[in-house]
Amino acid sequence: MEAPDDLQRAIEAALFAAESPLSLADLATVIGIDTDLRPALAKLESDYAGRGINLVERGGRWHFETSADLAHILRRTREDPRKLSRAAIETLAIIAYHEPVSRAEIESIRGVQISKGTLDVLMEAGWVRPAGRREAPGRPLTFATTRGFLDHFGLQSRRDLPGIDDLRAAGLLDPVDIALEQLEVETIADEA
Amino acid sequence: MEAPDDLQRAIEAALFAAESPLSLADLATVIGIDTDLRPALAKLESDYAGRGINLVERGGRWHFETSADLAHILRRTREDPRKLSRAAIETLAIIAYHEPVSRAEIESIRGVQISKGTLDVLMEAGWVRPAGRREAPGRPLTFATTRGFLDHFGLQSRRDLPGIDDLRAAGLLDPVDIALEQLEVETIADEA
Amino acid sequence: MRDLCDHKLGKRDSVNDEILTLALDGWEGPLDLLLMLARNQKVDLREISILALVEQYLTFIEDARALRLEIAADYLVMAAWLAFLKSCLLLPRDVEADPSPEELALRLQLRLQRLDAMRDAGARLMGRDRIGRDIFLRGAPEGLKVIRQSAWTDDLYDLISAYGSIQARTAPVVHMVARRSVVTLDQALERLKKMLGVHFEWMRLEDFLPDTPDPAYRRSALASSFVAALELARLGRADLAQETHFAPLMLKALR
Repeated sequence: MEAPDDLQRAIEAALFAAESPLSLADLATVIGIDTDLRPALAKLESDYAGRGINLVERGGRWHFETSADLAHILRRTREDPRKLSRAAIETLAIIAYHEPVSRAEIESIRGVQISKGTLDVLMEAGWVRPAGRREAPGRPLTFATTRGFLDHFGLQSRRDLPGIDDLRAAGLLDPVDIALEQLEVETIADEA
Repeated sequence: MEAPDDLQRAIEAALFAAESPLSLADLATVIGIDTDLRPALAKLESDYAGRGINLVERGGRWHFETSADLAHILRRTREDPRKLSRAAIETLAIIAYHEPVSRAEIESIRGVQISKGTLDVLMEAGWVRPAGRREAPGRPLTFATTRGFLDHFGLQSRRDLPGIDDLRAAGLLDPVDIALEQLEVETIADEA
Repeated sequence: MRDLCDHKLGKRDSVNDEILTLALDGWEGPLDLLLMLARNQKVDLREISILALVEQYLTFIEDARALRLEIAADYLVMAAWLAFLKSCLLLPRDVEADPSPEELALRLQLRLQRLDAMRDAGARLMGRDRIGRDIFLRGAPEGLKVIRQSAWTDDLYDLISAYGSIQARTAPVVHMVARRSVVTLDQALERLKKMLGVHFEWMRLEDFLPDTPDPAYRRSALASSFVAALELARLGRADLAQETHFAPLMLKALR
């Protein structure tokens, strides 16, 4: 990659500063030169071939773009570790234990209404999906868990979920008063 | 200009795609690497030194820009993009060379009051910012320049302000009172 | 100086109409005008003759007045002050004067130097290669986007304990019975009847209770056995006796 001549430098700068790709005619106008720009463009194209930025032609127009293999730099995904809200994890548990289950059924099991965002969060996480309408009055939409749900929670199938007796044996049934207190706290928090 | 390595390519692409200059920390985050990027930046800086685009550092942040000597090609109009009043230019210079500096100090150098819009214009341009209050009677607010100021005027840091060393050496950045005292000391020394 | 005034008159533009210095609106105050006059001396500001400068300023103001130009007050104040300074500089030196006229002149000179330095600095700044005028940034940067994604940290334990707590709070009755072991009245009656059938002497109520390490269960048994004893006495099947308050309650079958 030898040092560029004045024409190449001018093309380089013009394409860099341009707000959209430039045709040969555009370039000639910008630079104010009336020669064939193709050799200079070809030289620049090869100069930049192995770099993080490439000079490319699309439909007769030229522009610089970042090299395709570096696209991941332009769009960086950042993972924020988060926990589901109490409402969300309970809703997920109910769906997992009772699927397919309608929203009204979830609410009746939880004993509290679920807000609109709760199911959205679970669907966005990829753990819950709509599972058709029930052939019942009002034809309510039902929900079920997904393959992604089983993967995330390390389950082979829903049968691996511990039954209610297992939960009791494991001491996972909180004393009533504590559970009720938690419910109250949650209701207050939801209202706030 | 030998072929860049992966790190150099990544820096190149990131700075090229960025909408504003990036600090070393910004770059490390974008690229997802935790090494000293300075050698790679230095290499890139020299790679681009003779080209139509240059890699520059301004106030600790890096960006690509077109080479200054190509201004005549790229300048779309002869109009100054930000036509400043003489009052604004002088005020900007006083802030840059004296910062942090209070409004009263600016007025004492210029010999006139600052009209209402002058500081506003400079702050709106993103070149001047309030820089805290001085621990002195009346706790006057002081002003200083911004990184945007360094960017716009192509300065790496305030040390690059044209002639600042000479002005300081000549005592021209000292208040009149201090300059007078200094003169008296010298006179006494001469007489002695 | 006349032509200077004419020049300024000709250049009076409406752009600066917010400035009150009508006749002298090319200058930003007396110091600015003084600096212009000083530069006209074409010498280094350190070598400038303050006396000559004062003369020029006063002449300038006189000319402007002769032309009946409106002159802002601060120019006149400066003129008065300079006239005073001039007289001080020309008169025999008053050793008592503090500050001395020389010092006043020096101060003025220093101020002019400082303003001049900043004016130069401003011009040099503006003359630099500036972004958007001489130097350009990338016209259409792709931008660096950060896509935030939630990494859920809930595990199986969170899931099943959540289900457990729903079950716990929605089925409280079942839950309570299962947890507390009690002796019902029927159970106590049955036990007392059986034991009274094989023992015929007085016995303490406590002796009828089942053997248990659980104090809660024992209390429950005591309470239900007491009620059962009262019931048996009412039915004429048992006799009750207690020597004094809080003495052991004695129980015997009635034949």
